[in-house]
This record gives sequence, C-alpha cells and structure tokens, in this order.
Amino acid sequence: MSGTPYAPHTDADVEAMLDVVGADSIDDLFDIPESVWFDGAFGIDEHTEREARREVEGTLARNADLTEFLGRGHYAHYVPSVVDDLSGRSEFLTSYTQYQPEVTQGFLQALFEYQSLLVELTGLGVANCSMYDAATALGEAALLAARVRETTGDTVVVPDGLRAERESVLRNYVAGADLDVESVPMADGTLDVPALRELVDDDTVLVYAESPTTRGAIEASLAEIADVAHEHDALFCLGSDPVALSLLQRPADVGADVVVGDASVLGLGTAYGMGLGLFACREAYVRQVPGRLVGASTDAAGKRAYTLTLQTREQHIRRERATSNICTNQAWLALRAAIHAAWLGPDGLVDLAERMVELPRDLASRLDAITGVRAPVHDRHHFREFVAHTDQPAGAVAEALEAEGFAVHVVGGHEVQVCVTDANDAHVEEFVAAFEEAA
Amino acid sequence: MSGTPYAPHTDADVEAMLDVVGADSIDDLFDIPESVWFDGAFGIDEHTEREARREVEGTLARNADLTEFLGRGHYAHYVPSVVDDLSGRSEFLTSYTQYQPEVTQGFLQALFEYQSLLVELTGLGVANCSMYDAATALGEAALLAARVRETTGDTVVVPDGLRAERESVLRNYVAGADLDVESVPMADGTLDVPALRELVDDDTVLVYAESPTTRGAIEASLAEIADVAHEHDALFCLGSDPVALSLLQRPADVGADVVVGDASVLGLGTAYGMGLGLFACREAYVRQVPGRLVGASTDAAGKRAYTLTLQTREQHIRRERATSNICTNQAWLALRAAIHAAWLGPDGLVDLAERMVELPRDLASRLDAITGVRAPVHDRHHFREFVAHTDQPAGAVAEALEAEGFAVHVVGGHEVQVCVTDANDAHVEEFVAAFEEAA
Amino acid sequence: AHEPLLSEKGETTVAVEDTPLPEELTRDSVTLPSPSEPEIAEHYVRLSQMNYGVDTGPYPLGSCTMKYNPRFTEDVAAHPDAAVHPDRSDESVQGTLALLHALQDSLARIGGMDAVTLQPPAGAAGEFAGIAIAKAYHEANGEGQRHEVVVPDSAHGTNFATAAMAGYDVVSLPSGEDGRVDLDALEAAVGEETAALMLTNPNTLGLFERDIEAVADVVHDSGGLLYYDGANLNALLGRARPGDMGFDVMHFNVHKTFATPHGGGGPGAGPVGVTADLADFLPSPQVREGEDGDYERVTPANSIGKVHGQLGNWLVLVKAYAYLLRLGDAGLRDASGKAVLNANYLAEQVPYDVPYGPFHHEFVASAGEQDAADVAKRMLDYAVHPPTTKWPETVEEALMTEPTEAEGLRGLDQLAAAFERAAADDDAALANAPEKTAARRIDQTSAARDLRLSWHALDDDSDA
Amino acid sequence: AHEPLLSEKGETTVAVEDTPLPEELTRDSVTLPSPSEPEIAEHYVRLSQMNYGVDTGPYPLGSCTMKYNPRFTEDVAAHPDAAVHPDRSDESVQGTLALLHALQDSLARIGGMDAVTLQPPAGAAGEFAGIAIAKAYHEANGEGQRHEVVVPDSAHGTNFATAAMAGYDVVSLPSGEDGRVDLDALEAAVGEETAALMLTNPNTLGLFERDIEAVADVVHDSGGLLYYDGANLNALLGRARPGDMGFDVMHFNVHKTFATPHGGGGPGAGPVGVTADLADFLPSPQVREGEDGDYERVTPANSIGKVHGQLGNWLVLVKAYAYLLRLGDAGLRDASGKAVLNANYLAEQVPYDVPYGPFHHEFVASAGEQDAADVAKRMLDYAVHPPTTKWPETVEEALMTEPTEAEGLRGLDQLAAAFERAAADDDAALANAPEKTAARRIDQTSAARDLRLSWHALDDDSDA
Repeated sequence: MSGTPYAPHTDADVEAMLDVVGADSIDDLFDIPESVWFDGAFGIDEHTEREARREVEGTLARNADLTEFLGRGHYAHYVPSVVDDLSGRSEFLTSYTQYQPEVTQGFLQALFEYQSLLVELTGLGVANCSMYDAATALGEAALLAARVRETTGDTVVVPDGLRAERESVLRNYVAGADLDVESVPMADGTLDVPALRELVDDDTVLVYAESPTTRGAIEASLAEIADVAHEHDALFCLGSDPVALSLLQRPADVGADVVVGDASVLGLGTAYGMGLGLFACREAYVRQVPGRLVGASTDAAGKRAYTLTLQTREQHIRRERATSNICTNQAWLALRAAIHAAWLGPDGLVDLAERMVELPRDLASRLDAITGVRAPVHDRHHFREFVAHTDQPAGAVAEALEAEGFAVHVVGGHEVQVCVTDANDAHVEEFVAAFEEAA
Repeated sequence: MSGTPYAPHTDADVEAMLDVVGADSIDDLFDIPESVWFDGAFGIDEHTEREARREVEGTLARNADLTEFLGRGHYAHYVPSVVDDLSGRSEFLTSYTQYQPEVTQGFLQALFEYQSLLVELTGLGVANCSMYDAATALGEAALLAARVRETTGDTVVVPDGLRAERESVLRNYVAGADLDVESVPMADGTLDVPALRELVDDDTVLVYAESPTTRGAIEASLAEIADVAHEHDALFCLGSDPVALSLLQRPADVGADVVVGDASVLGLGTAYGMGLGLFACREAYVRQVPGRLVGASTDAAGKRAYTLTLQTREQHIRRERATSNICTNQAWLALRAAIHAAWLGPDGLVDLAERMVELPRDLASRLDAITGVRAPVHDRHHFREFVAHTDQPAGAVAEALEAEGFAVHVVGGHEVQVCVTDANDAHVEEFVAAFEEAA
Repeated sequence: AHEPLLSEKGETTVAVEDTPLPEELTRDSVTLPSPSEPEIAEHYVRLSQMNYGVDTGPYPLGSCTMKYNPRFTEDVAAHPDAAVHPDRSDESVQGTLALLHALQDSLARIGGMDAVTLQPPAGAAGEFAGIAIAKAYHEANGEGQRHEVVVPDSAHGTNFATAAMAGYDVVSLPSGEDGRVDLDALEAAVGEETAALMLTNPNTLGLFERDIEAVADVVHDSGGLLYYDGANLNALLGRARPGDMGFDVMHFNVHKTFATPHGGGGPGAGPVGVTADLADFLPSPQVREGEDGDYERVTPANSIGKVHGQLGNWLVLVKAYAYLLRLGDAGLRDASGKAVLNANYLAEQVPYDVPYGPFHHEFVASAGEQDAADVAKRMLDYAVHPPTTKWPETVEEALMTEPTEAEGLRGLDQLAAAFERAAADDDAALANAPEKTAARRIDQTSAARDLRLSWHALDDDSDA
Repeated sequence: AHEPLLSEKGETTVAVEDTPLPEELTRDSVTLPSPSEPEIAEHYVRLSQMNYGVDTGPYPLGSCTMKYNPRFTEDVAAHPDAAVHPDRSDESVQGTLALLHALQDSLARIGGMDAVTLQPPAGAAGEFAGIAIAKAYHEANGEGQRHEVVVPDSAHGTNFATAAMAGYDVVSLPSGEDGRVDLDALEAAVGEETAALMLTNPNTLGLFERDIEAVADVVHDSGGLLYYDGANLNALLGRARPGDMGFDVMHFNVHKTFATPHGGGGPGAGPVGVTADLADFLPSPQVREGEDGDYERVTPANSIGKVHGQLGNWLVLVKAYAYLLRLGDAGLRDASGKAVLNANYLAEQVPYDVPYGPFHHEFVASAGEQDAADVAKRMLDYAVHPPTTKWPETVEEALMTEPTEAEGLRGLDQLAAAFERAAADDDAALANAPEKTAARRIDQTSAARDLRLSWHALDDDSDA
C-alpha cells in the first residue's frame, strides 16, 4: 500500500484523469507557494486494517478491568442490541445533516420522534435535536435566558454541588455575554432554598437546579425554586435525564422553563464522558432556541414530511446573530436514545427508573451495616447513587476498592460516592464484600 | 414478562382477535387430543435480554484463552470489518431463499457473484450456491459421480490421510447408493500415485485428492491422478479452498471434474467447524448438480435479472428423484465469502496465498532449529501448515504448549501439526519460545 | 434499481509469478474484480436494498416460519469466545461444550425426546441423519430388509428426497378426505418392508393429525419407526410434544422454530431427537457431562458416524440457545399461541376459500380460478411478501400462509388488504405483476434454457 | 414510501403509582409508544431506507467532506475496553490516555502545531475554544481591549457566530476580485482592536490563499492572531500545514478530514491546535506523558477551563485515531491528492461556469440563470446527492461541489451526468423537482409558520 485504501482509483484512472484536467501530476494541481510547501513527514506509519485494529485495541486494553460504581452525571444502563444494529445502518450513520429533506426523511422522522420523547418527558413544548452534553446545554440555557429576558441581568445561579466541569463550561459559555456565575449552598444534599431566596435578585437571569443532584439526591423543592426564580423574572432551568424524568415530577408541572441534562443515559452509556445534551424549553422561547429543530410539514404531494425548521436561528443563515454557533451536534446519539426509549416503552422506562430508586436504597443499607460506614449521608431519597461516610479516609477506601477491581468516587475526606444501576447490579455482592474489607 | 417479547400483541389485541375468530381463548384454537396435550414444563427459565447475554457469554467464557496453531481443514484468516457490517444488514440476514426473485435481486446477484468467483478460481463452468461444508460437499461429489457415470461402479477412492470425520460423512452419504470407500496410501505427505494406479479400476466412480492435503502438503501430481481416474471412466474430484486456489494450479488445468472444499476460509474462520461447502464441476454435469444455482435472465422490462434456476433438480419439485435433499444451505456464508474476496481482490488473494506458503516455511525452519524437533516432516511444499517430528512424545509436547496458551494438533506418537496464518502470525515468537521449552 | 456486477465495475488480471513455489505448482493468473472498500460498501448496501427481509414487512411463507430474528443473538454469536477451532481439547472448550450440552438437553425436553444430536446443519440434513439412525437401528435388529419409507403425498419434498438419498424406496401415502392421514391407507401401506413413516404434525395444511396415536400404533405394530418433521413445530411449543405422540425420531429447524435467521438460504441447523432406544445410534460425537462436572465429547455405542465434518452450524446453535433462554417456557408457549391466533385471524380476512381446518399456525387458501403464482406476484405490488404457492397439491392453486407470531394486527391487516386487492384483480393484472418491484417478472424459461451461471457466461443483450 | 410515527402505531399511558418514592416526588403518568422489538426493527429499517448516506451514492457536499467511513473504526470504537467512566483514576485508564496522547501528538504534526486539545466536541466547539484561547491570551498580555474578530465574507457562518458567542464584534472582510483575501482590505480592517482573523485555507471557493504569509504578517503586525478553520484541511494533508503558514490556532474536523461518520448531524470532534505561545491556555485537562512513561491528565497553567463536560466525543476520537493509523503519512497525502484530482476532473465535466480557480478539493460552479436550490432538487431525481447550494454568496447561484477522494471515475461520471441533465432541464422541471424521491418538495414556509415540533403538536390534514 502506498496510498489511501479508501479511494477507488487505479493508476490508469489517475493517468486518464490527469489527461482530462491537463496536468502532469497530482502535485501540479496544488496552488501552494513553494515557501509553505510541506516536505516533511508526519511520522505516522501506515497499517493494514488488521494491524490498525490490533494497535488500537492493544492500546485500549491497557485500561484496567474495573467494575465501575461511578456516576455523578455519567451513567451506564444496559443498552439493547437493537440500538447498535439499527443505528449502525450506514444510511443513518454516514449521512449528513438533513439539508436535503426529500432524501433524509428517515433521519428527520427519527429526530422528530426523539424531540417528541423529550416533550412528553419534560412537558415542555420544544425540545431540540441535541446539544453536545449536559454542560454545554446548561451554557446554552443561560444564554437563552439572557436573550429572552426583558431586562438585562448579569448572574446565573447554580447549586454549590454542581460538578466543577459543568460550572467551568458554563462560565466559558456565558463570558461572551458578560454574565457571572454564582453558587447557592446545598443543605443535606439538595438546594438550600432559603439561601437561594437570599441570593436571587433582579439581576439573576437563570436559576439552575438538578434533580437528581450530582450527589444522587432527589430535589423535593423544585416548585419552590421555580417560584424564587420567577419572582425575579429569571428563568428556572432544571437539570435531569430521561430515565429520571420518567418517574420524577414533570418539569412543566414544577415550573421549569428549560430542562437540560444528558440523554446519553439512553443508548450510549458513560463512553468516557461523551454526552448527548438534552435541551427542552417552553414553546414561547422557540425562536430563541439554540441548535436544530425538526418540524412536520407536507410535501408537494400533500403527504406528511419532516424538515429542519426555523433555520433562520442558525449560524449558516444568521451568522453572528445566530442563537448559537452549534451546527454539528449529537444527532446520531439522539437516534440511539430514541431507539432505546422505544425498546423500553413507557412501562420499561418507569420500571427502570423505579429500580434506580430501589437499587441505591438497598445498597446504601448494605453499606450502612458495615462498621465504620454510614450511608446514605444525606437524609434524602436517592436516584442511582448516594454518598457514604467512611471512618477511614475516603482516598484509602477507594484505593483499596480499586485494588479489588472496583471504582468509586472520592467526594470528601471521608466520603465516597457509589452508583448502582442495571449495568453493575450483578456485582453488588462482591462489591459489598470488598467494601467491608476496604472500610 | 410472561410471554414472548417478539410478538407485538397487546392484551387488547388478543381479545379483539379472539372475538374475530370466535374463540374464547388461544388454547381453544388448538385441535390437539386431550391424550397428547402437554401439561408439563420444559424447565427453561425466561431471561431478560441482558440476563440471556450474560448467561450465554458467561458460559462461552469458560473456553480457555488459547492462541490456536490449528488447521487440518479449518482455518482462520483475518476477516475485515466490512464483512460483518454488510452481511449483517437485516435485508440479507433475515431473508428467505429467493423463491420470489423480483424482491430478492440483491441476494441473488450476490450469490451469482459468489458462483462466478468459484468459476474463476476453479476454471470449471458451474459452481453452486453452497453445500454445508467440505465433508458433505465430498459426499455429494461422490453421488454426482455415481449419477453421471455411464456404467455402474461401487467404489470411491480417497487418500489415506483424509480427516476421519470427512470419511465418515462420505460413507454415510454414499451408503444409500451402495458405494464403498477405499483409501489409497500416502507417500511422504501426498498421494502415492503408483498405489493409486493399483487401486483404481473400472468399478471406481470417483477419485478424490486434496491439495493442500490435510497435513498441509501441496500435491504435485494432480494431473497424473486425474489421468488415472479418467482412464477408468471415474471422475476426479479435487479438495481445496479459495485461498489455496488463488495460487495453486487451476483445477480445470489439471483435469479436475469436481472441486469441493471449505470456502469458509473466506468470511468466517474456524467457528468450531461450521463450514461453507464449496462445490464446482464441469458444465457437462450441470443438470446433475446438487444444491442451488443462480442464473442470469431478463425481466419483463428486458433488464438483466437473476433467479434460482434448474430448480427441477431440487427436492421441492422433483422429490425422490432430486439430485440431493439439500434445501437450506449456507447462503449467508457464501455472501460473506464473496464480500471478503471482493475486499481482497485478485492481488490480495494471491498475496495472501503466497504468505500461506512463506509463513509455514519460515515457522518450520524455526522449529527445525530446536533440538529434538524436525520440521517439516515431509519433503514437500506446504500451505498454511506442516507436521513436525518431536523426539518427545507429541501428546506431552501439545500438553506443555497448551499450558503456555497454545494449541497444536497431535497427529502421531511423535508428530504435531502446526498451522500459521495471518490470524496468528503475530504470536509466532512466543510460540517458538514455548515450543523450545515444550520440546 | 439496478446494480452492475462487481465484474462490470472493473476486473483486474493478476499474473501469478515470482511466487515462493515452483512454477509448475501454480496457476497462470487470476482475473477478478478489484473494488475499493467504498465501492464494496456501496455495492452491498445497494444490493441489500434490493432484498426483502423479515424487517422489511410481513413474510407469511407457509412452512417457512419467517419470524423476527432477535438482534442480541447476533451479538452473542459474535462473542470472541465463540470463535474456537474444532480440534481443541475438550478441556479447553468447556464453554462451548457446556452450551451444546444445555441445548441438547433443552431440545430434548421441548420435543419430548430422550437424546438429541446438534450435528445436522439443516433440516434436510436432520432428516438424513434421522433416517440413517432408523436404518442403523433396523439393521442392528436384524431387520435390514425394511427398504421402504412411507411419506404422505402432502409432505415436504425433502422427505421424499431424504428417503431416496438414504437408499430407501419411497411409498407415497394419499391423504384422506379431511386432509389428514387416512388410517386405512396407512394400514395398507405399511408392513414388513416399512422402515419408517415420515410425518409433519400439524401437517402442511396446518391440521393436527388427530389420530396420531393410532397412526403411531399402526406404524409400530408393523415394526416401523415414526419420524417427525419439525418444520411445523412452531405450532405446538408447550402444548404438545412429538415424543408424547409416539414419534421415535424428529428433527428441529432452529431457523424456523427458534428464530435463528434464515440468511437468504442458510445456515440453519437441524438437530435430531430420538427416543432412548435409538440413542446409541446418534452421530458422533455427543456432548456428555462427566462425573467431575466437566463436559466431554463421546461416541455413542452404535453411532452412525458423522453427517457433518464437525458439530454442525455452531454459531447458529448459539443463537438458538440464546433465544431459548430469552423466552423460557412461558415465552415459547406464548409464541406458539400467538402464531396460531394470527393464522386464524388472518384466515378470517382472506377473500379466498380455506378448504381444510381447523388449522393451527398456517392455513392453505385456494386461489380458485386464479393462478396462485400470479396472485403471489401481484401481492408483491401491494408491498408484502406473498405466501408459499401451489403446494400442497391437494389444494387447488394453494396459497399456504403462515404469518407467525411476530406479526401484529397492523401487519395482519396489511396482509389481508394485499390478499383482497389481488383477489379483485383481473387475470391481465395478475399476469403483468409485479409492476412496482425493482425487477419485473423474471423469465424462468430462458434462465434454464440458456444457462448463464457466472459472469463469465454473460454476453447478453439485456439492458444491464 | 411512508412510515407512520411510532406514536401512530400505538401509544400506552402508564400511570406512575405505587413507586418507591412519596407521591409528591413523582409525576402522574407517561404516555409513549410501546412497540415490540419486531416493530422497532421494522420501523428503523424502513426509516433508514428513506435516508441517503455515504454508501448510497455520490455525496459531493461542498465544505462537508463526505468521504467514505471505514467500517473497522466502528468495531474498534465498540471494543469493551473503550467503554469507561470519565471519573476513573488516571492509573486505571492508561489505554484511553495513551490513545488520546498519541492522537494529540499526531494532529499536532499534521497541523504543524505545538499542542493540541481533543476536547471540543465539534468544529464549532473547536472554533469557540480557539477563540476563547485567543481571548485569554490577549487578556494575559494586557490586551483585553481587542474586541474585534475579522472574518472574510465568504467564510462559514459558524465563524461569525463563534466570534459573537465569545463576545467579539464581528468585522466582515470583503473578498478580493480573485476570490481571495484582499491585502489592502485586510490592512484596513485590522488594528489594535483586532483579536484575530479567522480564515479557511483553501477558502470556501477552493482557492489557496497564495498571500497567506503576507496575510499572517499583517495580522501579526497588528497584534492579532491568525485562526485556521480546519473545514478544508482535506485539501492539504501532507502538502501544507497551517502552522507553517503562520496560523496560531486551528481546529480540525475529524468527521470531515479523518473520516469519522457524520451521523446525520454529529457527533463529530473539533480538536484545536495551537502554537507554543498559546499552549498554556488550552482547556483542561491535557494528556501528558509523565516521566515514568505513564499518562496523566494535567491542567495547563493558564487554562481557559472547559468547553465540554469531559474530554469531548471520545468514541469519535478513537475512530479518527484508527483512521490515521490505517492511512499513515502516505495514505493521508494520497487522500488529499485524489480529493483535489477528483474536484478538478469533475469540474471539467460540469456544464456550469466555475468562475474561480485554481481550486483544490472543491469548486464552486454558478448555476447562472437557474436557481441553484432547484438544480439541487433536480439532481436528487438523477439519483445523486447534490452539492451545497447558494453559498458562498460571492458566486451567483453557487453550486459548491466537493467529491472527496472516495469517489471513483464511475461516481464522478454519474455526478457529471446529473449536472448535465439538470442543466438541460427547464425551469418548470426544476421547480417541480424532485419527482422520484420518497418525499416530494417539502413546504418550508408552512413548517416554520405552523410549528409542529413533536407528535403532540400533530393534528394535521396531511395524508399520513
């Protein structure tokens, strides 16, 4: 091999084509000044397909074989085989954004169905085709809030327990709009509502709360939080995910204006933090929504058809006045999430969500029975995960667990966080035994 | 779950349907006498998809993690990813035999291309859509020979080195036609031609030889063997495979009347002995061929179209006068083989075949350098594999190798057989080191 | 839609020279297509789009049981631990042997049999193995003179072909008025020369052989064996077992009953179950659980030897086993129930006469004055796959229809509509069908008369 | 072809009650489709058949680089060892970190940059990160007053949007007569308020900015930075590097240049490369090889923080890395060469005027009197995907065409034929197009005016 295996040209083809274009060589077609012509090498060796596979898989195999009890915003659920099989069909996987809707009805319909799923789960009128992940969706929510607010404001309020990574992304997103981010304290795992009331004022454009929180607690005061925000003409943005939303209070019912989160809990899993940014909001804001929207319409034959719509919000039309610079998003993951949700159905979704309450409850009580361990730390209902107090330093506990093949979070000097779902529940027995040793 | 997850019926659907058919329950639809009604249980527990996967994969994981240097008719080559991806498309994978060619042109064309590949490699005019494996293809070849022979005969001659399994299948296949199987001795790894000449007479209907042989030797006397057969009005059947045929003498050129073998060397691999029976023969015998044939034709619009043809040979038309009882064959594996061959192209096929001469040559010389080992045992050219003599008992050597993670064949008291292809050549260094220890 | 042959997209001739072998051992050249990977992907994606599969729509092929093929079984079969060589030691393939043993055992229980071989790679191969076992049994009992196999006239063609292939004379048994075995005809047909009666139950008309116990008695009294063709087992799962009906030998079609994909013509798998009397004759090897709990391959005492080079279509067996685990007892029974319900529901909607009943998982309608094959072609225009046609011959212009349990009300109604529309079409419309498919009606006569079986043989005037 | 919505195939309302939570924490009910797996398979297989992909045929979307996506990279990304949680310890994800480190390194060499972050999950996110880095750099240098970003009028819309999102005022730079940057206009546009010039090279007309070094000097002399939009990098691989041209920051679009599939709109990945001066400002974390040979995540000294919750689209990065290993230096260079050859060859066959040249991997033809969008719709009838249309606006009725290296002579000729036929069609034929597609021309106005963004909003009169 001395070229790309992914071009069909024979040597004779190349010669014939050069004849047609009137060039002596391919290099002749390049209009690059001598001074910037690159004569060096990258030093990347070519590999056969088998060699490339062996090389990459050999590299990946250096990852330790751990059973993860990790969560904090990135969750694994069992993904059924249909998801890989159907989303992997090359008509889906290799297609471009649906700028020619007449030949991309399939993907458009799937995205329309994905939007519909989120509309049902959030109770809000609009869901887009995706943002990159929960963090960037939150950033976009803050920018949306700043755009739709009648008067200017300069603050976004977030919970103190928010993942640092999300806060950092948020700060970068809102910097251009000259917004600042302030944190409101937590009280026993959920938002300290009196403190929130103190903090929020007329300069607040957005109040963000999560349920379940990063520490796995279910937030009981959502409606109250929304009221605080609304009293000051701020938007209320809720962070959650499609599995939790199948069971917990419907965002629209508690006054959420925007819902963000990571929908990759369906169809993907943790994937080293690769996400699927969920973004839904009230219909009133539809012309300020970032990202892509699929709408239903009709074709020239009067048949229902789908198309990207309100593209005038987008960068390729509106340029610097676009609602966001996003173009390529996570569409294929939205397809996967939609397939997974269809496979579960409403029964399956609710069942799964119920187990996500039961599993951590049961595991916490198992850990709590261990001498030197208290779990859960917070007197809250939990979803998928909880924080446990260990008399031993948490770092030492986590290290001992890792030596036994288990990964947990260290979230304080004497606090570890533990996540249990249908993806790791088969290992609970061994985990508890290892914990007993480690603690 | 209390039923199959693979039926779409809701409970309401079932009720409505029972109404339509006028039955009170599904059981009422069964016209089974009370005396044979089954009230017991199979005792098979139902599993969720995740549980079923864990259960089966957990069972499979009990297979030891060995690097196989095994061959003797079952070979692994690197199968490119396109094979899985394209053959796995459900329009191919889940379709039935092409009895409605108007909606199965895709599979028919793929099978036509598979036939064409084998016609090119064998030089014979006809190749069918597949038999089950090499063994059953040989059985069918013998029955074909008996059918096409002008005078009756009663003997099929096979090499003494033939795998016992293949001979057993052959005996079962020819028993109904009252044929017997006789073996001709081998001389230093290939057929003993003078002995063959002794053995073959006018009662011989078929002479079968292999190249490469079960011991990996390339047969140099194919034309002579064919002559012996033809002198007695017997057919000559050659056993080989598509990779070997890309390099070795073309069967038509050495007088082969039938070619059989296992084409699963392309697109599949060893798969615990699952095969893809290759079957090609001279065009003169086309109306006596077993199995399915795809032919080109035209449709009502004058366009080229493909269809199963000469179905009057087959069981569903001709019943007890059919050329074989085969109906379901290995069509999907033929598709996979065709994709793999297309991916390799003629260059890739010949290159691969050349490496299958070089790799065993090199490995044999490495083993030969070990004290107490002589390799190859036969003074022949080899393909993929060879036999090595070990001063230590072969069983002990194989056992020691298995303890080190390698599998080889024991083929004699002091003989092991070793196969090396592009699927295991990356492990040759460790293998030689282990062999040095073991021998 | 038309896709050129790979050869038409460009062939390359490679001279075979300067190889590591002496020239006399090698061929001169190879001429084959040499597409790049993008061209390969495009080629096969396009071909797939010109092919009807289970996911494309209803597939009511009678006697074929084209049910949904669960995707997870593909993933399981693709597991790296399933890719092993057949010559490994027993100790190093305990996983494979454990799975095979569990599948042998499950199938035995489903069929009501005492022992099962998984070796036959297809239903027809299962028949061949089963008849060979029967033959060996008779010979071992000094009854080698039994040279006849009796097969009902409505049976699958394979039954006849198998019996002939095994060296038997075939005796065709005429069906009774009611479409079932006529006991008097059976009495007349069997005797000292009878090796076996091959039977499907429910039979190809979907009818349960109500007199099955009497049939078994007649055959057994004559000294013959009763063979069960498993093609229609999807009708009975969990409600009746061949072993309980008196069958001595049976085969299973896992690509029908247990949802392994048919792959456009295979690979399937045709395990064979037998009663204890016949167990010693099973092919070699059987998988047995040893006293230490390990699994081992053993050769039955009077084994007929082998019907496949190794243990059959291993990966297909893995899929079948995964399916069994997924469904369990309740799922299997439910599958059967819904398959029968679907057939009965659909038959109610079909505008053609269904002369025989009560049927189970399939029914045979008669197209009457219409040509059944033409009706089928016309149904293609109505975007469904048609039923099996013109068989069994005991029904005039037969439309043998088996919706399976995988079809829901929507699909059944879609099928019914296609039947309705075809029934209302005139002969010209039928003769011209299909009109809306990628290929129009294909000329079978010219295909068979002017054989073109490879691209080497093409030099045609078709508008390719 | 029409496929009902899943909701139209049957919805179920599940009451949320008797849960393990107090009632006040739970919703009342959920109403969603509850299809069985066979219905799901059928639904999505049918939808896929109503979608054009790279394997379906030519896909010459200018600026999108829709090249073949090798299948083996999917298998690699599906490897179980790739499925890890982002909060694992560094020691337990050495494989992941090693791969990321190697990819950082390879991209740096390909771009001629000193350091690379893999975090941005798309090209636009890469732009945002790159501009944020530039901003942080200026602020660190006490030049926070620079509030303008200059963007050529022919640039991608994202460039404008990104600059605005980062809080910059956007200055649009008019193109010169020859379609390239006008140095005089540039001199006039830049100054003390200029933070950066964003440029694509070759630009959206496929033209190499011959004066790139002078451009860099002008920008650098003004104290600004030069940003390279990697959308067109497929034109230059191995023949020129942004770093060597004077660019300070750049992003890569792996779903364009490095063959990761576009997925109908993502996920992509938009790694960003910078020169040494800017390396300290890269997002957190970077992957570094420690002294013990182990890999670790570290935060650059003046890091801008994060632009994605974790390390971006990890699985996409795995695919890009596998692609790089497969091709190596020679393959990458060849890919570029053939992409450029293809564009030049195709342009020769196209019946429309191509006003600017010499172009590289893409060319922009002008449909002249015809409506470019209509021409595109008509090309759908000729069974190919059309080019990007009506952009850049510097070409009247632009047809921006990029065949990529993955198209062979057959595909190019097929495209040329489609162009020819559309060019010969009259306005009525164009306005009526497409006629042969699953959906006919779709009413955009009504879609936007009467918003129906979920099945809840449907109550339409369309013939669904």
